Amino acid sequence: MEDSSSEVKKITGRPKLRIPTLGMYCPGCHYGIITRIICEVLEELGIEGKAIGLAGVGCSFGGAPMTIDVDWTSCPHGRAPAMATAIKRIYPDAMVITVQGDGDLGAIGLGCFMNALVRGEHFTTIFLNNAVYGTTGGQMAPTTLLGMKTTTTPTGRNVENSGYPLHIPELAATMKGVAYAARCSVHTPGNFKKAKKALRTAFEKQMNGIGYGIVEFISACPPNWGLSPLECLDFISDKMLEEYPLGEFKNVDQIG
Amino acid sequence: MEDSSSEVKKITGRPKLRIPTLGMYCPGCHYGIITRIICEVLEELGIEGKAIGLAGVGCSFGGAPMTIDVDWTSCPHGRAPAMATAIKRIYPDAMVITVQGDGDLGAIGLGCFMNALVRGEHFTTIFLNNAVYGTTGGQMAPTTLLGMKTTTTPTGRNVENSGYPLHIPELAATMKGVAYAARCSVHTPGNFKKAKKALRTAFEKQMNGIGYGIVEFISACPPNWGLSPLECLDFISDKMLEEYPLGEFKNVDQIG
Amino acid sequence: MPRGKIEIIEEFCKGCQLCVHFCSKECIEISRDRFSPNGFLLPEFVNEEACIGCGICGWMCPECTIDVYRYVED
Amino acid sequence: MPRGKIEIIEEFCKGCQLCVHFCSKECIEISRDRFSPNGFLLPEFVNEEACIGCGICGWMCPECTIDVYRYVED
Amino acid sequence: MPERMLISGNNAVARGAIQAGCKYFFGYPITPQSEIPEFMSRELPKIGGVYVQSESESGSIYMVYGGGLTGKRIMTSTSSPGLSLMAEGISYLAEQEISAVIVNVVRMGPGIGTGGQGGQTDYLQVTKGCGHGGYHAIVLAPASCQEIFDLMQLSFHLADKYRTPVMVVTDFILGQTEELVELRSLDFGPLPEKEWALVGKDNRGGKRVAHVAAFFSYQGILNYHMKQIEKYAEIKKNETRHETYMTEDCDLLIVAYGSSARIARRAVEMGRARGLKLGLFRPITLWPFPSLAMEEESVRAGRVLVVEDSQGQLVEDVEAFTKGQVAVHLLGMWGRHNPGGGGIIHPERILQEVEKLNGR
Amino acid sequence: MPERMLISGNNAVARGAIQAGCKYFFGYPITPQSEIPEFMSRELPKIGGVYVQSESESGSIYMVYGGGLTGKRIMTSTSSPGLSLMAEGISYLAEQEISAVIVNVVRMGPGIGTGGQGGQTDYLQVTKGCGHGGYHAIVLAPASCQEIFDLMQLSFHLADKYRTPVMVVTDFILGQTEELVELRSLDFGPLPEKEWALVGKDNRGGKRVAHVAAFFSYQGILNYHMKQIEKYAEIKKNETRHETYMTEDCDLLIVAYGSSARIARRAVEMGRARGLKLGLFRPITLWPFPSLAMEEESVRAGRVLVVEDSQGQLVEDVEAFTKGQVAVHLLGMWGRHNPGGGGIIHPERILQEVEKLNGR
Amino acid sequence: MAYHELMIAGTGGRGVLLIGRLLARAGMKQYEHILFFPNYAPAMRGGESECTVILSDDPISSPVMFEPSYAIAMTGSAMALMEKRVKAGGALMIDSSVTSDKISRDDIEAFYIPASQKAVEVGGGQAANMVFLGAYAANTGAIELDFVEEALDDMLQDKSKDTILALNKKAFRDGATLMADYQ
Amino acid sequence: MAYHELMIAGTGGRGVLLIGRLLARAGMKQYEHILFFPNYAPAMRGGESECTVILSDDPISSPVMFEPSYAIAMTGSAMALMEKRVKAGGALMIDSSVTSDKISRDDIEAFYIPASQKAVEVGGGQAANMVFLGAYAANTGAIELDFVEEALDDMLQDKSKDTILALNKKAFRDGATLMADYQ
Ligand SMILES: Cc1ncc(C[n+]2csc(CCOP(=O)(O)OP(=O)(O)O)c2C)c(N)n1
Ligand SMILES: Cc1ncc(C[n+]2csc(CCOP(=O)(O)OP(=O)(O)O)c2C)c(N)n1
Ligand code: SF4
Ligand code: SF4
Ligand code: SF4
Ligand code: SF4
Repeated sequence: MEDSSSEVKKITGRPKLRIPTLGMYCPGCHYGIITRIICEVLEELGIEGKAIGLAGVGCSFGGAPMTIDVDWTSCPHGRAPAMATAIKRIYPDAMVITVQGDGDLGAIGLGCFMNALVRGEHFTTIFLNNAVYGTTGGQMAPTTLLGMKTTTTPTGRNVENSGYPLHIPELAATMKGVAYAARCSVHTPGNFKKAKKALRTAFEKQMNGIGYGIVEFISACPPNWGLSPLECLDFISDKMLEEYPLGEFKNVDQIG
Repeated sequence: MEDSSSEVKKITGRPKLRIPTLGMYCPGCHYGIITRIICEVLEELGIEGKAIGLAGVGCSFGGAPMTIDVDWTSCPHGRAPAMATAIKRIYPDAMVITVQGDGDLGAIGLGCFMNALVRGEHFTTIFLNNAVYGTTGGQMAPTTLLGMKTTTTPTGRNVENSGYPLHIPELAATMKGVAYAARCSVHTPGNFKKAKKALRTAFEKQMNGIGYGIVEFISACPPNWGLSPLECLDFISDKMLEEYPLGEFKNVDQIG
Repeated sequence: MPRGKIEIIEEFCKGCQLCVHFCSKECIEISRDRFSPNGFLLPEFVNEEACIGCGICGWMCPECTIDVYRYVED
Repeated sequence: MPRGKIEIIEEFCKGCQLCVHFCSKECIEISRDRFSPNGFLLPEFVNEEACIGCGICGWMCPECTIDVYRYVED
Repeated sequence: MPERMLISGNNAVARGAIQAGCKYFFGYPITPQSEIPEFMSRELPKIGGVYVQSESESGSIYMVYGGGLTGKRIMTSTSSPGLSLMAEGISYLAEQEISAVIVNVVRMGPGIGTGGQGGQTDYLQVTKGCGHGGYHAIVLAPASCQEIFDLMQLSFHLADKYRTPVMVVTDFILGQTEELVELRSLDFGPLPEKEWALVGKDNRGGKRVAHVAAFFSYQGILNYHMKQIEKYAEIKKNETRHETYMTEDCDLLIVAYGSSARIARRAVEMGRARGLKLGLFRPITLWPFPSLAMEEESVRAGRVLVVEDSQGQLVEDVEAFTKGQVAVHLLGMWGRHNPGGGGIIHPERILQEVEKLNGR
Repeated sequence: MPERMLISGNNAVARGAIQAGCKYFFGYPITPQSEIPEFMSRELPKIGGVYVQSESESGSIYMVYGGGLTGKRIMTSTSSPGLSLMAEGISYLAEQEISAVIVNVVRMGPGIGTGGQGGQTDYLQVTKGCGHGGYHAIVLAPASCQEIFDLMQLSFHLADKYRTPVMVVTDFILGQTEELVELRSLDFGPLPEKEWALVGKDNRGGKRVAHVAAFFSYQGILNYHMKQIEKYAEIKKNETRHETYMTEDCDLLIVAYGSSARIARRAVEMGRARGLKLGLFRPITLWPFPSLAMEEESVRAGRVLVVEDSQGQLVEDVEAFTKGQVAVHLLGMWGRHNPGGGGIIHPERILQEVEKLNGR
Repeated sequence: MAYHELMIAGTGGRGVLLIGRLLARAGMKQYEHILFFPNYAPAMRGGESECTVILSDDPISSPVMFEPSYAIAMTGSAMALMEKRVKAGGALMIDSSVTSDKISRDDIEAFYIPASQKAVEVGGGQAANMVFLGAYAANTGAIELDFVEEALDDMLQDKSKDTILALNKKAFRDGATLMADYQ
Repeated sequence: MAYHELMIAGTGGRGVLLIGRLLARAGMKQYEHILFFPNYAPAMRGGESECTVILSDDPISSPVMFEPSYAIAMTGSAMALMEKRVKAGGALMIDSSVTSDKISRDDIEAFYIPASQKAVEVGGGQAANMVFLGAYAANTGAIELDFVEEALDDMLQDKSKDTILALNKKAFRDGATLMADYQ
């Protein structure tokens, strides 16, 4: 074995933009991995200095601003798109990025979100889909799988009471003002790489003034799924991806 | 000419459900014609006794309840779907009907509307698209045509500031919980007939417990379009129908 | 050719002239001097001979204020 | 075959074991008796020989608390 | 003798509502009240009721509005930011005279606040018009799990009796605290028929009802408001509630509601043990406020110490209602034990304040 | 000498804002204020500004929140039900100390209210916490088109000076009335830099700012509130404003704000002409309320008549602040001329009330 | 000191507010202080609508008044209403082409003007309001006719077609004439 | 009259609230009045978390107390905190497997229990809380061990697997033993 003095090259570690502090997420939460992706893509595109982040209410409310070293504000529950609208309209050159959970964007914020798309705003949304309300202790989200037990669907979500799981990027893709809409996951190294590429493309749509972009991240929530971090990985590949196919639903260089 | 004593048969007149009172709408407003359609279809299906109407904020806020002789409530701006949800959940046998304008449903109420669709509620929506905010004096609505001048788009609506016109039934058709979605108009006798049929079908989806139905009515707003009632008819056929094609976008006997 | 007639309940009329427009037989005209209490010029059934009682003016009247009759052939 | 090594900054570790799971060379194991200040069992880099410095454990660590190095062949 | 159960205040809210015959719940998760919708989602389906998870608190309140129009007993629960989102809806409920119960498990505000911490920062909002138009809602402020269970039953009765929204206000401490509760059923007497309920013409002999704003005629507005003014006078006359503890001979009257009243009561006990002449006045209805009773007790005691876990909101009313006749002191949120796991005003701290006032 | 123009109160709101350098407006139509967004949609693009028609008033307030974070001068306007929808947002603005101006052209409430009619029914809401958490916003109540134009300029200054939301409250009458306004530009002195503004790290030498709730640490909450309490004290000390008219020798003090104060002023004129010793006290800031000045004037006059076009909201504060030292009478909305085209309290009606009080 | 107050009442859509606003604009050329207050009906279109115009050389304190000294009633219901409110010694102007009723008070002057009829003759039923304004100006001398026409140009020029403008002016002038030979 | 008060402090996710709730449930079998108050940290997971349990035969007025007579600190930071608050003459129990610090006060008793370590031995790092509860019960006699196990059955039976249940009971008993031979 070579003595440790021999020369080494750093392959990876904490990204420059990842503030060295204990993350606010639970053990095994994928939000931490997504945080890394955001940091790396911002660095690679060299846009961290123009970035203004808006965190919705959810685990990323404090989680994102406290760990990613760019300008941030947290937002009232579901309202990040309205706040982003104003900021982008006032500073068209800024890179305006919202980070929202599936309850934040898909339930209370669905109207705010859809109206931003109707107006054809030009910011980028990172949509975190963990199929539950994490922060508040695992209640049903619009993205909860049919049959999935949560604290407000004790016998599992059913269509009669709660309808069907909500597919956000597919919905966004139907709106004329949207330039990019994709879904990805970070539950394997391969998907990690694809996710980075997707986010990069979404950011580029904004940088190049083409239009709105959204990337959904399928994300594990161990405590509220009642699974260990490792069991969560299987739940994602077996259950989540069945309901939520990965891929690009829209990718245009000219909206309309 | 025969003397008036000779026998006559009544072809049409004020529908039974049309309360004999001065309508609250402006001269030439199509809401009056749509009111007739609602009355006639309710009568023909014999469901007026089970009908509970909810009028959104807009010209139909008082207009519908004051002229159609069934149970009614008016609703806060954009919130009819939430109120209808509760009523239908509590009285599954009632015929629950919301009447909403394009600002009411398409702007302030878009989230409330979309969430009702996500939950897969079982009521019926009559969506009035006159491309403006009528009651408040002709401001831009999400449905305003590109280039159309309104009191808040003095130089005409443009994509940069206000995005693209919103197509509600097309949007609704993408949601799994929706059984019926169509667009019609009443600017000619022929379309009047088709509109009746569409509304009838939508009501039947609710009667037969199949699911949610929505019918959009293209409607003239003479004072806010700055056109005479007759000029409005041409505006509809020349401009409105170009952006808003008529027809059924979804018609299923089983949701999912 | 069926024959018909109409009755306009004037108190509810708003003078929008849709009835005039949609009557293919030109049976209805707007008066030059008769006003509703709100100051709208009133439509008048001026051409009974031509009326076929098709009902269209009735359906298209936003105020539902036209009764349409057809004479029963005997 | 490249060779590598990792360093785990323990104060930020939450013991989720993702690094253990994703290391295809089984270089990382969870300790039976070493706890983080918050009471999580700590992962340990137990198999340096096998490490190829692929970087995967580093990427997949939610806390970004693993530094991965590769030895420069000379 | 009814069963005694160890349940939290949030649990008591839900059980009290069901005890009162409420079978329809519309709500949205928010700390520290999520146990209420969670309980309802489990229990209501079992009794043929309906739990709908709204998309937001505004969704909740408009569902409550629609539900209330059916004439059934319905409710929602939320916490501070959620209550703000209900402001317009509550104003509509008041305007349309809809019977409904709204529970606010207060969290420290403003803004995002902190779900995981005590705080009584919504006094102004719940009593003075969180919504527009200057309406009033009855506001009940229980101080124990048992009282929560009992007042939930009362709240539905009052909502029906006066056709008004009723708010029940607790907080993090009361919502999370678990105590033994006697699951007793309370009867408050008969109520008027709801012939105004939307049930479809067929169920009303062909006669329809239409709930449209009274406001299309100018006269309508005035009639409406005159009626409300009378109604509010009625409520003040009949429903004002409060509780006193050891006030007979006290020379310092502590005024507090909800969890602070519980803590103050302990301070009174500890103080009395040390020979301090302390008494407690606890408003149970925050609106209508027991102003006359409080004025009396205050004047008798000669000195008042308001204890509230906020910046000083209740104290404004106490000053207004005591009309400058007595010195009114305040121990506000700065009395919290900080830093650390607390953020709570402890009984010991209240006694310190008393000693200070006593100049020791 | 600046130009004199015949403009409505709503128009004066918009022109005053632009005069103050506001280039960003986020709003939603609602009677009786739609002339404001309409004007902004015409004028702002001409000066390189931005008009965004939000999807709703909640949309507006969160856009204002985002806009405020950029450090620019931004505003929205609405009417009562719309203000209710802003409740949560305003609470966040206060928590995060965002400078913003919110105009409420009050319509008769509660519920849907009536856009096409006068009314001052939002006093409680605007002064006591339409949102949760017990924050305060500065509330200005102009009474003429000129004063609207001037106070709009002041409102932006105060918003920046204290990092707080400021509300300007008018109503149907003031919003629709057209008067000759001198388009003068007011200077209120220098203001602190906004180094907290979100502009991206590059524009701040690589140092970032992050606006996250202060509330993750318990200590944070207390520090936050202590700072607010100080700030509020500052504002009370510096910014309390009122106006008196003929109070020196009056034996009946009329207290009224906004349009009612205009009407009451006419009543004072007419009354004085008849030899009645009437005076007028007009609060210009509703929060902070000029309580001491009002107490003084009231005690001097000996009798108070509150005139407000509502169920009686301002009167509660007048009673509280006069501490039972003088008789406080109220002419509320029942003083409106009804039925008919009116729904307005006319000067003649106020005089009737005065005569009644004088026992004639 | 010159002072005129006028209240105009009718239904929405008939141009009640337009002539009020017009008179106020014209007044700027002749008076130190102007007040225009439009008081229109709730949400509903075609509802009652009224406005107040005050032209004065002294400051104007109240925007509203209970008893105007002069009123124009463009509909039957407005007439009934205004008859109750006009100050004793004041005047009320009525559209005799929409109502045949007469007022019963004898302590105020009444002018029955066939405004709508005249407007139709001029070629636009909607110009009845201008006929009234012309009649009012002629009757009270409160405002120079030319000032009104200039104000009309300022207000409508870029908004509406010249024909409309001309039509309105004609209706205005004819109104003045109607009043001139009124008995 | 029998009276016991206990404050348990640690970080979220370690089962601080669970044992508090468990003790309260068990207490029902032995006391007239029970109060359990969980005071957990804001939004953020893994934040500070503490709870109070009062077992008493008299009514309990306040749900909160500043100075508990007995406290359990499951983390290092919790120990620092609780050392400040425990009543003089009271006791503080500490997890010696997560911190090697010792308290400096000498007017309270301190018990250093290797709870986490023991839990791992038993087979579940998460059962450290049960070890503490066992130790507390053994040390104070505030509650019958059997009552706790019965309460545990009631609470977890249908929720979790028997193995988990058994593991928790073992941790609980071992905690009691740990205390027994504590010196
Ligand atoms: C107006 C309002 N309602 C409710 C809440 C409580 N709340 C905080 S986070 C949250 C849900 C977050 O779920 P999601 O968006 O899925 O994000 P996650 O926590 O799963 O990351 C809720 C309902 C709030 N803070 N504000
Ligand atoms: C919360 C709220 N915001 C705004 C309004 C004012 N308002 C009344 S109707 C209306 C728009 C109605 O437009 P639309 O829905 O298109 O119906 P229309 O009037 O065209 O029939 C608005 C904004 C209101 N009543 N409530
Ligand atoms: S609750 Fe779920 S989403 Fe939130 S931090 Fe924990 S694991 Fe992540
Ligand atoms: S404003 Fe438009 S929509 Fe409203 S009644 Fe008039 S014509 Fe109809
Ligand atoms: S269509 Fe009806 S309202 Fe219109 S003019 Fe004819 S009768 Fe009158
Ligand atoms: S992945 Fe990171 S946090 Fe998880 S155990 Fe490994 S080092 Fe610790």
